[in-house]
Amino acid sequence: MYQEVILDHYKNPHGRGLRDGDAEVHHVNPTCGDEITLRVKYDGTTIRDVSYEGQGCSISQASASVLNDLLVGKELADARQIQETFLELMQSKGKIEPDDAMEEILEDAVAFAGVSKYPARVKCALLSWMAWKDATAQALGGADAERKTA
Amino acid sequence: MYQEVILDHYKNPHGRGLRDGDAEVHHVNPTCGDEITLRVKYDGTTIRDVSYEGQGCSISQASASVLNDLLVGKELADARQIQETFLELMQSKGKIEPDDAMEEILEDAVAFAGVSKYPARVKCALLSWMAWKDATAQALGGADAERKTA
Amino acid sequence: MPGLLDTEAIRKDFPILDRQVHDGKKLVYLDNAATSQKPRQVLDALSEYYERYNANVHRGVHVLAEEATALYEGARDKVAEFINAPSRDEVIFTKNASESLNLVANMLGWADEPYRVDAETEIVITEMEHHSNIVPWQLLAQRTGAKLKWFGLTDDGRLDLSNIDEIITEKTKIVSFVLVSNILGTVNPVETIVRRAQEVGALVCIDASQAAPHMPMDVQALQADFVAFTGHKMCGPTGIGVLWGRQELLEDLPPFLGGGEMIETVSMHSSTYAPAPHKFEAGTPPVAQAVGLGAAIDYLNSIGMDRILAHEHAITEYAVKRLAEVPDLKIIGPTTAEDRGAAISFTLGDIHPHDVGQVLDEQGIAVRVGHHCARPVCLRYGIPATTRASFYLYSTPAEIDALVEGLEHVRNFFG
Amino acid sequence: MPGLLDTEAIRKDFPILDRQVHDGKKLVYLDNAATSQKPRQVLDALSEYYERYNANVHRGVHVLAEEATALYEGARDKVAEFINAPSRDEVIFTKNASESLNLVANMLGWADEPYRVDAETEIVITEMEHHSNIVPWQLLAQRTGAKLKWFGLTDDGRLDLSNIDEIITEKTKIVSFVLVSNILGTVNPVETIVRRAQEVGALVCIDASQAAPHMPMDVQALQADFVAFTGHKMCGPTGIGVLWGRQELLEDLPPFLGGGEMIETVSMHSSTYAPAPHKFEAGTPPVAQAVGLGAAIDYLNSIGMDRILAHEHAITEYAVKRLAEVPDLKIIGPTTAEDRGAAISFTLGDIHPHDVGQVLDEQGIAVRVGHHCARPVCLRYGIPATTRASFYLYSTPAEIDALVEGLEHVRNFFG
Ligand SMILES: Cc1ncc(COP(=O)(O)O)c(C=O)c1O
Ligand SMILES: Cc1ncc(COP(=O)(O)O)c(C=O)c1O
Repeated sequence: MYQEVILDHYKNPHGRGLRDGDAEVHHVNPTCGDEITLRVKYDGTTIRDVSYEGQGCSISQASASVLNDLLVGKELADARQIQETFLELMQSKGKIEPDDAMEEILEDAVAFAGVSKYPARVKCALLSWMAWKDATAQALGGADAERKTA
Repeated sequence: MYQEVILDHYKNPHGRGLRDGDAEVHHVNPTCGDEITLRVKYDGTTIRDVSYEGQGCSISQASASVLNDLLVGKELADARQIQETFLELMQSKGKIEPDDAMEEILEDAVAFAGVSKYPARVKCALLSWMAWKDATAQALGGADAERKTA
Repeated sequence: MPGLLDTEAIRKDFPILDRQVHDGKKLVYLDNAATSQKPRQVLDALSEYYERYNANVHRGVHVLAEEATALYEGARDKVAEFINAPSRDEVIFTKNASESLNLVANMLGWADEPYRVDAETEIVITEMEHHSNIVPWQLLAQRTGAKLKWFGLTDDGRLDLSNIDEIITEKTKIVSFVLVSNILGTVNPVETIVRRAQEVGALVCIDASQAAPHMPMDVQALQADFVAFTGHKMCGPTGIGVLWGRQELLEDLPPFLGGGEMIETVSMHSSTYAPAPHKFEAGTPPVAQAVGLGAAIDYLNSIGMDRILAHEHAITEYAVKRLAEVPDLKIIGPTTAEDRGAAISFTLGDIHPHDVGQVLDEQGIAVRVGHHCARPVCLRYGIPATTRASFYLYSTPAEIDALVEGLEHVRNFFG
Repeated sequence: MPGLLDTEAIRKDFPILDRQVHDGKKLVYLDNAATSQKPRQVLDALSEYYERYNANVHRGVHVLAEEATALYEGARDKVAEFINAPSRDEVIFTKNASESLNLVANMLGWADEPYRVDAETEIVITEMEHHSNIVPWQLLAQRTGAKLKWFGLTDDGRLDLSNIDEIITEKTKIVSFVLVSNILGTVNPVETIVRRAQEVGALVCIDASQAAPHMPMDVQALQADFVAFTGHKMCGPTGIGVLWGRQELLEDLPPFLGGGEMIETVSMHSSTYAPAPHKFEAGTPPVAQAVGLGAAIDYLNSIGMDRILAHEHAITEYAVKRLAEVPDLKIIGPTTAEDRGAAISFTLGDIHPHDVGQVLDEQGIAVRVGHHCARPVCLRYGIPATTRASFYLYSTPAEIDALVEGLEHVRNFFG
């Protein structure tokens, strides 16, 4: 499960650190103590920045780094598609073998495919993505944003 | 376990029916609903009568009949010895093979030796004996009689 | 006899049914309402679990822990499907049906409105409940001041629902009743009771301990709020029970036992709880037993619950007919096979059930005698106890014949 | 290494220890504080029970019921002897240690004076308790208004008893603490705490879940009022726990769960309860699991608890020494083998325990990572989680070596 890509992101996280944002959330995985504080900055519906600070295992840390890579600069609708695709992959219990289409969407994040076989670790991989979704809902007006995602 | 003697006592109980007494007790075995009402009549320390009425299984009914046979007319001290010997036999889990000395004391009651192998039935066999002990304690002054038995 | 299963094949799966007792007497096991026997498939699942996968479940990252967790949670999936639960998260593993019923009673005692049982409210049960569906409610009533009410019984062993509107009222918070009586065999009219309970907004808890082993179960069709049953009566191991509850209720109701597994986060000052079902599963769960119950469900499904029901119905019909031939035998409970399960209680003249049971036992026939943990039923019918023969998927007409012959012997013996 | 058992012979009794994981890696099972593996003798006892004797216990008059009851009650005798209980009637079978602890908490909440826990009184625990000895008391405090107090920890992982007279006071009704910590490995000074509790007339409950499997137990020497432990950690099956309690207390205290088996007589209006231990065992008990626990006790006795203790002490001493050689490794808890059990928690530099555990697992080494159901300890030491290696009678020095090598690999991997 520890793909080279994951280890690289873990050792050299991209975009780490808290910067200016429209909303901030703090998410915790109580079973292992993984924590993340995450801020989003929007420019209309364009994601200007996702900044974060956290502690946790390599999977949760690398996943936040990959998220930053993937989402910054994207339109909200595209970001949503990426988030949903990643969620689908992580919930696949190892049964999805990412194809070219998925790789196109997820880029480095396909390296997490192996993690989906480990139920105890799936939550780690999803921590920052759930935080991002939550922060986005706050930044753009909760209920409304939520409804579109559902 | 159903010795001929037991069946005989069950079919033709000795001394059944309630007669005049110094004390009356009512004992119940809640697990199977066996019940007995028992009265004792003393003449000093001589047992003049043990009368009873009850419902229950053959073992509890036959045991009351045997008790009546064995105890009526006895001195209290002798009756106590009989009661204790019977108790010992019933608690032996089938491990005591009654010898001549025991047979001398227990007479027909040795037929219950086989019952001691059946934990669920031991209580049935003891029901009337416990009732007698209790009634005696009441008739002759509780605490005092109790202490001597202990 | 139409509807019978291939018991010759089925009995090969149950090692204990080959046993001989009392120096060579073939065992005739007619005590299935007390507990069922276990097929080899279940014993193999237990052994395999311990020999290959045993680990504590949840939160482990090593192979055994992942595998044990998958097996344990897989058993939950099997139970959910078996009872047609809308969600697997509605299936709580307990140690037996008694714990399941106590869990419901305690949750309601500690609940907030609108579920809270207190001195202003009423609890409804019936006179044919197993002690495990009486005592928890008596305790709850004592502890909260709530009033305990119950449905009485008709002379032919059915619920007397003639006064249903007086028994179940606006004050009623919970109605808890047995689907199939373990002593009378009666199958109760769920719909009538549920409809009235819903009218007044009361919750409904169904004790399905004698139903789940014997007939297809559909908790959605029952329209109950809680359904309890127990593993050991349905070919599963001892030490495992189930409580199914509606999701919103499980979300809203407070936990019962506290400890490992049921928490979300703990500090010395306060704790928060995991979502259901884990909220109600404190401590290391009966992991192997859940796996065994899963294997039992697979086994029952492989035969088919419909076919098991049909088999038992045929056997019960035959038993009712044959028992009617025994002089002085009186069935306590419905005297036909209509709306009745495969447990038949009876008295035999004046012969005490203990004696009936013991003499049957000497012939290798295992029945249960006593009040069957339903003493109010004995009180109702003015009897100290009954003898009960109860059947399962491996019971045969020949075993009924053996019972009837055995009873003749009992009569001669004490005649 | 002196004191070691003949692990080569012992390991042959445990089928799972032969297992290979991750394509041919030998399993190195170092997660014994979570659950132990089971010897063949226990699995055979389970199978034999189900294949020959299975029946519901108590009150049956047929052979199987008598035999099953004798086996179940025989297991109680074995447990009583194992812990040197003055009477077998003081041994209550539960589903796990968590239920045992909840049972005590609930009895005290419903008790009359002098035992009653209410808003005027205090409950004392410690900061190193397992969640199963925290949450039941938090719930009791919430439900009764009692105040919950606790002993803190010293930097080296021991109880800070410096303020014992302020913590345990005249208001204290119950002091509940762990004999051996499952996360720190600390063995606690029972005598000091019991003496103070007795001074103020408080009851003492000891969580012996991590002690009973590993050392001779003597409840009389402990002078506690209640002792709880769990079967699956001591070579027994899942689904069975024990609560030992002093006889007078068990007589005086009210029941907890209601149902079959725990009653003396039931009517719709009221019920009376059986004497202990049955008063506290509602419903069909975990019969097979008790029999399995009895077989586990026979197995442990055949080796000798003294010798198991010596073996684990030697292994722990070796482990502490070898782990000290791993750079950046920090033991959380006592750093020597003095007054400590065979569970060692540690952190490894900045590498998250989840990563440590996962990479060890890839080498076949099973350890546990997380807060080990003792989150307050992690909070106390300011760490999110630990990696824990824990040993048992079949653990070998070679397995410690494998762990140390595995940790080197982890460091290189994330280095
Ligand atoms: C110290 C301690 N107490 C209590 C428990 C709870 O035991 P169980 O999960 O079997 O209820 C455990 C084990 O998990 C433990 O280590
Ligand atoms: C109708 C009914 N309810 C509840 C129970 C209790 O089940 P358990 O003893 O497994 O808790 C039983 C069985 O004994 C039963 O027959």
